[in-house]
Amino acid sequence: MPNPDSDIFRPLRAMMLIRAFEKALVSRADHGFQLLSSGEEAVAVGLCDAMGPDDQLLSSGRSIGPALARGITADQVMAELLGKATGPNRGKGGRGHIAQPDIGFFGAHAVVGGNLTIAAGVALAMKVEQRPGVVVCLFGDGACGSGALHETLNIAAIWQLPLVLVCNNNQLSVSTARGTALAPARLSDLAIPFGLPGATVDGMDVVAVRDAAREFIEAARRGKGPAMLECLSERFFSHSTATRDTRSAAELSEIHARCPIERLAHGLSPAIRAALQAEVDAEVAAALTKADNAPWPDLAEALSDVL
Amino acid sequence: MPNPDSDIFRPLRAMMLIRAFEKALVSRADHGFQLLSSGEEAVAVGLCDAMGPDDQLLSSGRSIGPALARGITADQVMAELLGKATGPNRGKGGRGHIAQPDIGFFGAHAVVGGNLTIAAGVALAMKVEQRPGVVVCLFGDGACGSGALHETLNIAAIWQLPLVLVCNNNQLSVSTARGTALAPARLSDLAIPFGLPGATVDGMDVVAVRDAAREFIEAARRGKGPAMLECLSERFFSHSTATRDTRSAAELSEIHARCPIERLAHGLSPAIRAALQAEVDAEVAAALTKADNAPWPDLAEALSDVL
Amino acid sequence: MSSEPPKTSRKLFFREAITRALTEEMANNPKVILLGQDIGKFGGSYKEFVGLIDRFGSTRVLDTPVAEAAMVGLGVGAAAAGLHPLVSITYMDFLMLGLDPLVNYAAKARFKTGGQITVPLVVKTTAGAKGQGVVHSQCIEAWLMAVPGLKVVAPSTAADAYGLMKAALRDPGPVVYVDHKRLFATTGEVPLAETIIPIGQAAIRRTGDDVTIVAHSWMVRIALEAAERLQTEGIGCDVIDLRSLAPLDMATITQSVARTGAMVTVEEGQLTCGVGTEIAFQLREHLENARIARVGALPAPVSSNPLLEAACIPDADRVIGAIRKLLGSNSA
Amino acid sequence: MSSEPPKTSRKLFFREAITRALTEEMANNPKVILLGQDIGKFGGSYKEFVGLIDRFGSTRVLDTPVAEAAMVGLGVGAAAAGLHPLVSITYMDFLMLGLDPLVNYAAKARFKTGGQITVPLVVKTTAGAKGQGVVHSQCIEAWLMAVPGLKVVAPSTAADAYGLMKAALRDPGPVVYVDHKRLFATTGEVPLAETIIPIGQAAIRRTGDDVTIVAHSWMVRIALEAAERLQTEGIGCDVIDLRSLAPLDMATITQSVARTGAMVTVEEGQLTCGVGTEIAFQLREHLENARIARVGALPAPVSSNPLLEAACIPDADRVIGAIRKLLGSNSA
Ligand SMILES: Cc1ncc(C[n+]2csc(CCOP(=O)(O)OP(=O)(O)O)c2C)c(N)n1
Ligand SMILES: Cc1ncc(C[n+]2csc(CCOP(=O)(O)OP(=O)(O)O)c2C)c(N)n1
Ligand SMILES: [Mg+2]
Ligand SMILES: [Mg+2]
Repeated sequence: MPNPDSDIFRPLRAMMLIRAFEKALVSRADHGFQLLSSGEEAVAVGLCDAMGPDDQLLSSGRSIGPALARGITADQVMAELLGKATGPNRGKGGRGHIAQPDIGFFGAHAVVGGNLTIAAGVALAMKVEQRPGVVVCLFGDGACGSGALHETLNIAAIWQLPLVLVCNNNQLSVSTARGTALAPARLSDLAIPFGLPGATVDGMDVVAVRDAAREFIEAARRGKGPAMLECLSERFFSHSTATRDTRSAAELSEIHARCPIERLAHGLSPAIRAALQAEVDAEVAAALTKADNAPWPDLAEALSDVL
Repeated sequence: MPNPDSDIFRPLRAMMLIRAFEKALVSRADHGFQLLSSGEEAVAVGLCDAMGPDDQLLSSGRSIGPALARGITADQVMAELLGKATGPNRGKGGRGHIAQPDIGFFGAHAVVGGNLTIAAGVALAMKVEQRPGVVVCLFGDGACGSGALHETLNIAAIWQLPLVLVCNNNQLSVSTARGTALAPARLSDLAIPFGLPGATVDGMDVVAVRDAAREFIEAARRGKGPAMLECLSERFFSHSTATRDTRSAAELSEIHARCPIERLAHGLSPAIRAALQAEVDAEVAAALTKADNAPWPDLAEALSDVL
Repeated sequence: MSSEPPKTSRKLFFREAITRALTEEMANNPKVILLGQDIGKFGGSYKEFVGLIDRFGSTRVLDTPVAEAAMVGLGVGAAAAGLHPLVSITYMDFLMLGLDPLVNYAAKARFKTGGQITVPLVVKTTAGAKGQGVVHSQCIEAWLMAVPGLKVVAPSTAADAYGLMKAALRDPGPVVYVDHKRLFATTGEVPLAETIIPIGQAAIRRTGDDVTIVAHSWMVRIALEAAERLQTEGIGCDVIDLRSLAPLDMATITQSVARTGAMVTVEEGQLTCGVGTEIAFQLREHLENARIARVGALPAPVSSNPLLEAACIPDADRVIGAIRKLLGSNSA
Repeated sequence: MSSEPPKTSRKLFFREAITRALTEEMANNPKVILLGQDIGKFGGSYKEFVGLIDRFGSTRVLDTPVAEAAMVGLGVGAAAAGLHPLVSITYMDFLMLGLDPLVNYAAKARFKTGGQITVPLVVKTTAGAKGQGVVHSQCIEAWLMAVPGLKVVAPSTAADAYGLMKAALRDPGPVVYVDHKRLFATTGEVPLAETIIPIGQAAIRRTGDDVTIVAHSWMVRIALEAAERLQTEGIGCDVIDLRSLAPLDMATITQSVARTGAMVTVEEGQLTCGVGTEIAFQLREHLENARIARVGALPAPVSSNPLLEAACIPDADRVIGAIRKLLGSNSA
């Protein structure tokens, strides 16, 4: 029996939870489409493993993995995604907008690149008030075409903000291959002209992600300023559960073969795998039941918290 | 007597015309403030010397130098800046918006960075229709903080647009020193991640500007795609004739000592200098008189050419 | 031997009507090019671009990065340089990122250059709510109506999608063409013959003598539903489909309200400084005593939560309620 | 021995009134920081930031690059994280570049997070024409009024600049505070005592019985000039200074027009879907028979050409003409 505190156990369980969560969620197509993180679990989990309690994570709309990895409970994420009042956003944010700043998940935002300048602002607040935290902003390769990245890199560099920009490069923006949309050979090279450190790691390797993220986050915490990390990952499913996939079955099977969970679990005994699986499945099933039984938001919420 | 077609004569006269033009213009403070190019003549003149008749130049609002260098007559530039109907924009564009696409000056635009994506679009039109021209976009160091530059570099690179981006880095944006606003050590380094060639030259040296520009423009013409050129220049006067300068007299006198006209004219006989001076002064004086005598636009122009 | 009259129209999905217009215009005019996210092989988020890249190639159908500012700027620049581009901004919410080139350059280029430059550009975008939440549901048509130099159209039927898209692609521009997410999967008869709907003409979708309902885009369908239900209680509605928001066809509206004496405007966007508010003002300059009410979204963001979304945006019940109140308040 | 009553106010330039408000609020609240172009040593394009960097240091007064999208985004993020930033966007035309963080994030953050995040942000910007041409003259207040979640204020006097800026810096936000380029060099009495002008309250600047003029910002001065000239021909005007555009103080307007029976709205921006149009609609819900006219810019860009600029934007002559026509048409 592995030590529950061992290096591999915690991230493995976290990744399995995300996978199980999404599997359960998509069984509920009546709740609208979803943006799934399956295949990309190692990015979210590795990154969050490198973050401390004072840090804040901001993510793109593809936020199930990041939200769970950062520690929002499966109960709460499920409630939010099913539009229930017990979600952290009281069911008003839903897909693409889940947030729980008090535990360090400042929030998802469904504008591609839209969270970059916001994250810089959160980092600015930390710097001005000399708070101990570091801000991590997780975004897709798609966001690397957006001018907001440039403005953020520049300002983060001149002001030495405690900001780590993390590109989850799953090599697709809806149907558009990263190679046809983005000129840079490595997306982390975008940091170079600004004098910032950049690195590109295998985003299917949770340990590689964690170690690289930890280095940048701890440097930022020590006042060494911002950095950009690129994690090369794979999106297992289509852009959203309502979108057609453009990849061939052959391509997809190659991609699935790179599973970050299988990779980390390699060598683990089948019994332990099964026990873990049972655990996360039960956690997810309970979350689904709770969410199903939870109340919808009051209709008055349509007009509350506006001004 | 130098050959009027010699390498030095034409650019020298072009630079002297800009200087003389602005000197005459600022005597007419009743026509509102102006954005002067004095000190930066070598950038505009060197660049335009490298451009051909099929090419298009787009510039920032600081456009007197570029407009004259590209060949809009002093008469016309003066008329436009004094708001007269005989200007190429019929006196409606004025400072910051002068344009004459039919001679290859697609136009100035007073939004910092605002002409970058427009220039990419003009280049796209040239590419789609396989026209022979190259598009040159001239912008200030200030525009390098704007996300439009990043989006333009990326798209120009992936589509291999015939576009040469030229930063006139006069090291100031209003009062803000380039070093405090922009992290990159060299602004032309911004092209590097996109796999594009970049170069930085002495913008007070008209020959250096011309040679570097020519290389990039001719490469773009041969289908080799975009590039970014940075010209290090000096702004002799304050941001606009209505803006206070923040530089000390000592700083300013050092800056004026770097005059691109004096540099090119070095060794020329005083008589020739004087003759040239008389020529450009006369040209400018005539332009001023013509503009003074030209009609104002009809008030109906306030509503014409809208839809 | 009985014979059917020859068909003059064909049923198309709204999205197919757009594809047809694009196909015809691209075939006719080599200057028409398309720029957008996932409009190539993928065919567009709403499939309205399906097949175009196969027919016209990747020089004329360009998949762009996610960079709305540059997308609009590219279209503006290419138009200013003589092409007739269409830029697809999938969600109107993200047109905000491209307002600088659209408003500060395109809408002003002709004026500021004294007529030297025109910008024959179409920006195609998609407004309205369909379960996608706070930043994928907004309707900012009213902002654009207020920009001198811009035209704005918003069809509600397949035939108009076809005809207005064609008009937009022949207009000296710039034109913003607005779809609604819920329309793409609707169907309608589209003339077999090439038919252009001139920009600036509203259409009367239904006639009745008691009240005029004015709407555009998806809300025309809501208006028609309301009108149908009101008919059963003896209230007759003129339903006017604006089709064009800038310029507005005030003549058609005024004629209708001159007869009915009452107008309810329906829009999915905000009431404040909205489409209906503008129409109301202009109408009253001609018909001082018209009774008027406006229906629009609640003054709040639109949640993706199905209950809250429904609570926020107008439905037939709210339109009917507004009409009953308006007519009742008069008779009372 | 005669003694002057103690002074309770002091004459300040409009720009000085802003500086005073910023100084006081920054001294009181360490969470207030300023971001803007050339607001440090240079003191701002209109000198309204002079001296602040010396007093509060470069940690709290931040010169930014020319990057409006990031500037607004930084302010929004810092506000969401607990500061109370003010972001200066020198020209409102360039606020377009920052509408995504302002409208898509700031205005919706509280709603979409179920109240977890608020955005106590002030965006300070400058509207209107002063010889700077097509992209330095626009007034897009009406766009912002239509965004649920935003407040919008626009002072016309030094005292209000002071009092509204202070209110904005204490508001849970987000607030857009709009100056006008022509106002900075005007002067006015500002109370010596700390005085906050609550957001949402209009002010009556002049009273008269024949017509109500409603204006904001620089146009209040135009309205007052028109009112003064009309007085000489026996026409009395109420002049209402809106001060706050969102929320609107309809009570003050309605009370005035209930008495005068007529209203002319004056704005420097576009009429279409404009401030005046909205006020007219809301007013008529209470006062059906009010006579109303609206005055605004021509539907065209604003040239820097002095003749064309003057022809485009409202002046006292046009306001007087509109009032004469409105009152005449009634008596006719
Ligand atoms: C500004 C903006 N433009 C377009 C969209 C529509 N959109 C939603 S997700 C997406 C793809 C983004 O790709 P990427 O950033 O790589 O993230 P991924 O979906 O791969 O996680 C697009 C284009 C958007 N949400 N925001
Ligand atoms: C988007 C935008 N923001 C702000 C301004 C105001 N502004 C006009 S010129 C200028 C300075 C630009 O500096 P730079 O690009 O270096 O050009 P330079 O003035 O040095 O020629 C600024 C900030 C503007 N015109 N556009
Ligand atoms: Mg991606
Ligand atoms: Mg400069």
